[in-house]
Amino acid sequence: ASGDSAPKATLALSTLSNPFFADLRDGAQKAARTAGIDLAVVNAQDNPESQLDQLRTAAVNGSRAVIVNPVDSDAAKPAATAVMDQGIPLIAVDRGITDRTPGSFIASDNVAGGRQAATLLAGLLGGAGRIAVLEGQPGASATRDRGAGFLEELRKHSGLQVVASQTANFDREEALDVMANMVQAAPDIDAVYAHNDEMALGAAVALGSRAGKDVKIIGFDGGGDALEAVKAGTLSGTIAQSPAELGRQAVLQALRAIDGKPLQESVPVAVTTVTSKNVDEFMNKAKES
Amino acid sequence: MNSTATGISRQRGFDLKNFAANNGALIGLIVLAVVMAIASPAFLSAQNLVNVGEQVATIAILAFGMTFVIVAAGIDLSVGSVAALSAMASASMVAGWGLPEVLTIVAGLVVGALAGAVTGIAAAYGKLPAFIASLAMMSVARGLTMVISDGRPVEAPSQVAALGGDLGPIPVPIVVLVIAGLVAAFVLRFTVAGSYMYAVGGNIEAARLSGIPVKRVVVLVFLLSGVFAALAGMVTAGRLDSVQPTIGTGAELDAIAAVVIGGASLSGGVGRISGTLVGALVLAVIRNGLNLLNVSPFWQQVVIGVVIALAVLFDVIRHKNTRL
Amino acid sequence: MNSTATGISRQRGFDLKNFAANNGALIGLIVLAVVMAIASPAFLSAQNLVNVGEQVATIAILAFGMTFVIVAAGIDLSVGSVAALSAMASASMVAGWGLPEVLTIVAGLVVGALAGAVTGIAAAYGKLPAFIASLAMMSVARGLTMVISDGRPVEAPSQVAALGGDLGPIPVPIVVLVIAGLVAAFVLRFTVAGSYMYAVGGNIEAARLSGIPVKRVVVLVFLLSGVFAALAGMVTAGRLDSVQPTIGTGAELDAIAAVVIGGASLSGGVGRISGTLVGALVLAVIRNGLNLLNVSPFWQQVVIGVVIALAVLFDVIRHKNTRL
Amino acid sequence: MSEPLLRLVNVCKAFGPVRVIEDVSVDVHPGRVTVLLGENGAGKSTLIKMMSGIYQPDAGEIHVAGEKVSLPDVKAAERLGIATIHQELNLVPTMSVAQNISLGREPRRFGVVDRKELARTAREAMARIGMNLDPAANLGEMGVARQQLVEVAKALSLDARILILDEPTAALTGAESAALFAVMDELKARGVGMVFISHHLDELARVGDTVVVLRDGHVVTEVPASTSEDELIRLMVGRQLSEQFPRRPRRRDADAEELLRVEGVSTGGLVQDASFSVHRGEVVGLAGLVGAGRTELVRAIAGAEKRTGSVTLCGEELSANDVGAAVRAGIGHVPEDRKHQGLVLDAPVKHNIGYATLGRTAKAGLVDRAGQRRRAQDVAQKLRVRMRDVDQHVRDLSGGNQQKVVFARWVVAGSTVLLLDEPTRGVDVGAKVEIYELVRDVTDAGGAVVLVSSELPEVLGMSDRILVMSEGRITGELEAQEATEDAVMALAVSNSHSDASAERAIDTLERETRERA
Ligand SMILES: Nc1ncnc2c1ncn2[C@@H]1O[C@H](COP(=O)(O)OP(=O)(O)OP(=O)(O)O)[C@@H](O)[C@H]1O
Ligand SMILES: Nc1ncnc2c1ncn2[C@@H]1O[C@H](COP(=O)(O)OP(=O)(O)OP(=O)(O)O)[C@@H](O)[C@H]1O
Ligand SMILES: [Mg+2]
Ligand SMILES: [Mg+2]
Repeated sequence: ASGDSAPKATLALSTLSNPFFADLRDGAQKAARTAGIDLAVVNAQDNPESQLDQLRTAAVNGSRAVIVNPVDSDAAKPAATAVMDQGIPLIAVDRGITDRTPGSFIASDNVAGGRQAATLLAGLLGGAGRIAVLEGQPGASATRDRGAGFLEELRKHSGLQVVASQTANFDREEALDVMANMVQAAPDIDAVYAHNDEMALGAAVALGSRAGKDVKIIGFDGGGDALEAVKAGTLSGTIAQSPAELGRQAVLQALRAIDGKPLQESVPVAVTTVTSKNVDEFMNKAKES
Repeated sequence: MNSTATGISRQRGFDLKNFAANNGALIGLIVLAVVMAIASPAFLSAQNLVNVGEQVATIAILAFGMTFVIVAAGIDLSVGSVAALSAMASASMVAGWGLPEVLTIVAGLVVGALAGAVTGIAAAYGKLPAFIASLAMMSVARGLTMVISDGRPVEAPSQVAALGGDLGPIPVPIVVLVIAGLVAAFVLRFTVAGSYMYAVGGNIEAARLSGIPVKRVVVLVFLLSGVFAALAGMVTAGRLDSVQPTIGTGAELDAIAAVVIGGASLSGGVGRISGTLVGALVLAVIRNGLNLLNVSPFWQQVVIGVVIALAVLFDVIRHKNTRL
Repeated sequence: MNSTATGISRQRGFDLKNFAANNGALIGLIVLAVVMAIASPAFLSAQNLVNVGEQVATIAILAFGMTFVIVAAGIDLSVGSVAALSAMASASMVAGWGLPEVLTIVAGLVVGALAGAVTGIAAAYGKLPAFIASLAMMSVARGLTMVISDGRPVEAPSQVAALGGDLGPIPVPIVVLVIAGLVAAFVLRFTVAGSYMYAVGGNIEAARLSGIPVKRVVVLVFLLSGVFAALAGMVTAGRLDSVQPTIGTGAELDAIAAVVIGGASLSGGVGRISGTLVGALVLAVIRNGLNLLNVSPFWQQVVIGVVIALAVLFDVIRHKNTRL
Repeated sequence: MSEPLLRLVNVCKAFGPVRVIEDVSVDVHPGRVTVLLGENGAGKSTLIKMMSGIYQPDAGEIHVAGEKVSLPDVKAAERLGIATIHQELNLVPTMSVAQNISLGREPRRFGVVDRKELARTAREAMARIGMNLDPAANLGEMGVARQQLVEVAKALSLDARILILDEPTAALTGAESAALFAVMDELKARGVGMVFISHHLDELARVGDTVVVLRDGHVVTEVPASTSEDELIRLMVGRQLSEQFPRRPRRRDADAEELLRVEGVSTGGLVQDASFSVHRGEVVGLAGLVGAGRTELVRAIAGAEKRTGSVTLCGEELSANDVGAAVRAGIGHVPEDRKHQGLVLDAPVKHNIGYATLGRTAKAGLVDRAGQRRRAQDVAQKLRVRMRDVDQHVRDLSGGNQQKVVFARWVVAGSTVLLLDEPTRGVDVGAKVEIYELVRDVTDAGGAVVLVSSELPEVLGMSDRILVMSEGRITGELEAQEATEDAVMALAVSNSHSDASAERAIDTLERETRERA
């Protein structure tokens, strides 16, 4: 299935059970269609070992460029090696690969995003307040980076205090229950920082009428539902990535690789702090791309 | 192999003393609740108790359906996926096909029943082990959910959203939980079909030679499990006001655990809805309490494991039976 | 209740015809492989076959350990978590306590054995159902892994990293897989302990009355399952060159599925390592093939479910037995 | 007399409030056989379970070779040289014959099973009772009788000083029993002490030396084994039994209506082209050697086994492989293996009795709980099922009482044609008569019965006609008047091309005849 037909590339995603990555895939597929590339999409369901297996497969199935969205930056090393050893150009998207330099790295910076979230909260709360954190899946790199950046920045604001921090595994349903429980123990929280939009939306349901008013909720990712919620005021903000743009840029790099052109080592895609002030503008821009 | 003495034999009327005597896990639950109440003043607040009730709803409803299957000596790994598929399919039918809103919930239940029936037919007529038939359905139903929704959440239809609302002071999920529990207990305890389930689970060969339609019973238990899963899926969607394609991921283990904590045996023939409810409450109370106590997420997992083991230990000590 | 005819009775020497006749799933696997080979020319390439071998390693090693447990009529849900705990603990001991590098793998296996033994003791002496004992361990071991690592991946110690390397042209995971399989088959087929496992699973009461130390057998099967899980965990860490705290999440269902696809019965007394290997290969080949064929990820889940059901159907048709 | 090998001294045992054994003393002497005799539920099995380390007495002492011992578990009893054949089979169906025979005592080298030795042990053990099954054959695929023989071989291979046999002959035909008795004679000569339980009174004088009669957990008396059967019955049940076979075989009424017609029935297994019919008021006996295919034929008729050919009941053809349809049409089937095919052991008596009538008596899909309980109580009383109440789990009933529960199911169902496969296996003489009376009631009411039994006297005493099977085929039909044991046996081996079993059967037949003379 290679040679005569359209040049083939593989997009290895960490998961598809999250709209963020569905958007990333859509951006990539749209760009691939435009460019005339046959883009295979595989889904590791957040299992780094599956991803390794999938990339090994991609290395032998005739792909001329491989785009990987690592499940975990550390665990992606051998997978990257497997692809690069076959002389196939590798493009990392959303998460980097520890100790390996792919041909191109396209990402928004999760640690920076965490810092931005803290800065946003500090502003919203006037520098003082009690914060609850909804953590992502324990052990996932997004959980670590978004948490680390946030706490790092938070140290600069002595008035801000994390009073509870619990995991809801990036899941909306779980966040609903966990948030409902947390507010029983800590009823007087002023804000919630969730490691992704799904959990932020679950927390908003749990907080009901308090959401966005006496409890500010900040999400992460900038997905469709979250932007609507920001517009409606139940979320106070989200650290928006542009997943479709990430996907598009990745395919553009893949195209360069297939055409034998040199790759851009690093393609930064901006992380935007979206609040009610700029949400319309952001949504319009997203629609265009 | 000895099995517990909590068969249907003792199920005559409701009798609190009898109930407690047959539900070792109930003692575990009470101990757990007392510990939580002492550790966290918020635990016994009215609002928190309502929360626990609401949080137990999904898992308990799934587990009620699972009880039929386990009583008949089967296992159903597909409940979480079927919950998602049913909620998603009904939402899509309303949005996409213009299905009348009133039929939303019925449509969801029908999808659940179909999925369950397919699993049951594969197990009964295809003679697949229940584990494999339901594992296959778990994968198929989740895949179909993703295909239908393209992996994105869908807005909950108004009927489904109503399942997440309140009825006066009481959240609708609790109302649904109670009704579902009563229906399930009624079926298991009073109907011929329920008696057949115990017989099939107790000794499938003896049941068959007595003229009991064993295959139809097997299809029925999976079908009912599918219906209850669909209900649980729609309750979850209602609570979130959004149909997530990931609804119920991993819920099968929780549901099975609730049934087993409640005193049922995976080798069949034993199990009761009241026990299952206790089992589901044990799980919900641990999680609620650990959140209240703000135990670090990592240690939470350790504690949850230990508490599950202890809760069942109460049951086992009472019965002194070995079951592997 | 009829039981399958694939007991150990027929296990005398190796005989390909006999092997095929007793492994309906093998036919399923062959059909699957032929279909894949026709559909994708890349499937039969040497490199891809090596890939499949490497990809099957983790799940097969877990499943070998699981086979002991299932033969003895138990179930072990903790294998994925124990894999992670063992790998993480050994890495931490090397890094933190300055354990000599040579002992890395031994330390990992010891941790796995301990975790397994605890589950086994809870099941045998605490009389917890195996489902509950291992579910509790699943939660505890995962929690401890997170606590030890603070949720962060740790660099793989050199000994562990070597498990992910190559031995000449052959990847080490394949070598480990083969050795683990031979050891497991030897234990199950030739040792007294192996016979005891079949006896306990086939009729626990008869085993007890024959003076077989039933409890010690139960502890042993879980201990062995823990050891094999630890090995699988370290192979995974070696392949990834990094010890992830999430290793093996959800792997328990895959491992059980491999054992059951391979012809074992969850009601115990039946099961073979060769069958388990076939079962694991069925799972690996489907996944590999669907990736090669570029089937959309959502539809992949649907296809995987259907293929698992079909693979087992081959086995069932051969045996005409009803097992639920 | 020599010092007893084993003594139970004033032992007592209660389960909860129920006192099952009270103040019982039993001696077992070397080279002698102590018989325990009593009705179903008298406490025989409970007593021997105390000898083999399964139960511990609540009071009293156990002495082995003059020393007081405690038997906390099976291994402890085994170490003292006590081997037991339990009433219920204790074998692993998924393992081979050889593995079962050496279970728990595998010949080993460095922890590895010595397979050659394993097979040799098995062959040797089987040879002692004149059996030659393939040691590698899967046990689960065999009928109850063969499994019972394996169980016997297993116990004999222990080389015990004390051998306890709890109803070893219940599932055996005369030929196999005779082989077993021959081995027991040998063991006696070697000084092994034995305890023997059987409900076949004719066997007692053959193997026993002394008979301990139990009633309701008490020792009534101890008498020599030569005591007459009538006297033993009187001691055991406390009254005289009217008649052993309360039904007179009769020549078929020429114009009696045909009730059941079996035509050209074959199964995937052994049974080939079986045809016969059964008329109203008739009892048709099915005789044959172990493994002749009687069970398979009966199961095929009941819809429990795949079949070709036709089965017609009252002119209606029954669909193959559909037990439910057969039950609805009026067939009742008592399977040969009560534990695996007849009962849900962990369900109460009332449910077990009611399984076949649940649907029929339901109102609007709801179980008629009160009615089911009442009907169960009535029939259990009629059959004298010894139990606490109908809520007791069947597992806790004695073996013979469990058998009655299976029978009771079809009495409640009011079946018109009963297919009885070894219906009196393990049932005491008194209760046997009650079951025979029920058979008579069925035929008197215009029903019919197909009776499979390995007890030839039972077949001869109850049947109007006897069909004899051999190797899966019906090889002959005898009217009650012309049927004798010899005539039946001749037909039973007629079709046998397989040498060993036929020769063995003829051998034992000849030996039995000689002994009787
Ligand atoms: N585990 C138990 N729990 C409660 N009751 C029991 C238990 N085992 C036996 N019994 C009761 O003890 C009595 C004696 O039973 P046992 O099995 O010793 O009788 P048996 O003389 O061997 O009868 P059979 O001839 O039918 O085998 C019975 O009434 C039975 O119901
Ligand atoms: N030579 C044999 N070896 C192993 N199994 C046999 C053999 N002959 C018959 N069988 C099995 O025994 C069964 C046929 O015997 P069946 O149980 O119907 O006989 P039966 O006349 O009822 O004798 P019984 O019940 O006393 O053993 C079949 O299921 C068959 O598989
Ligand atoms: Mg007895
Ligand atoms: Mg028979």
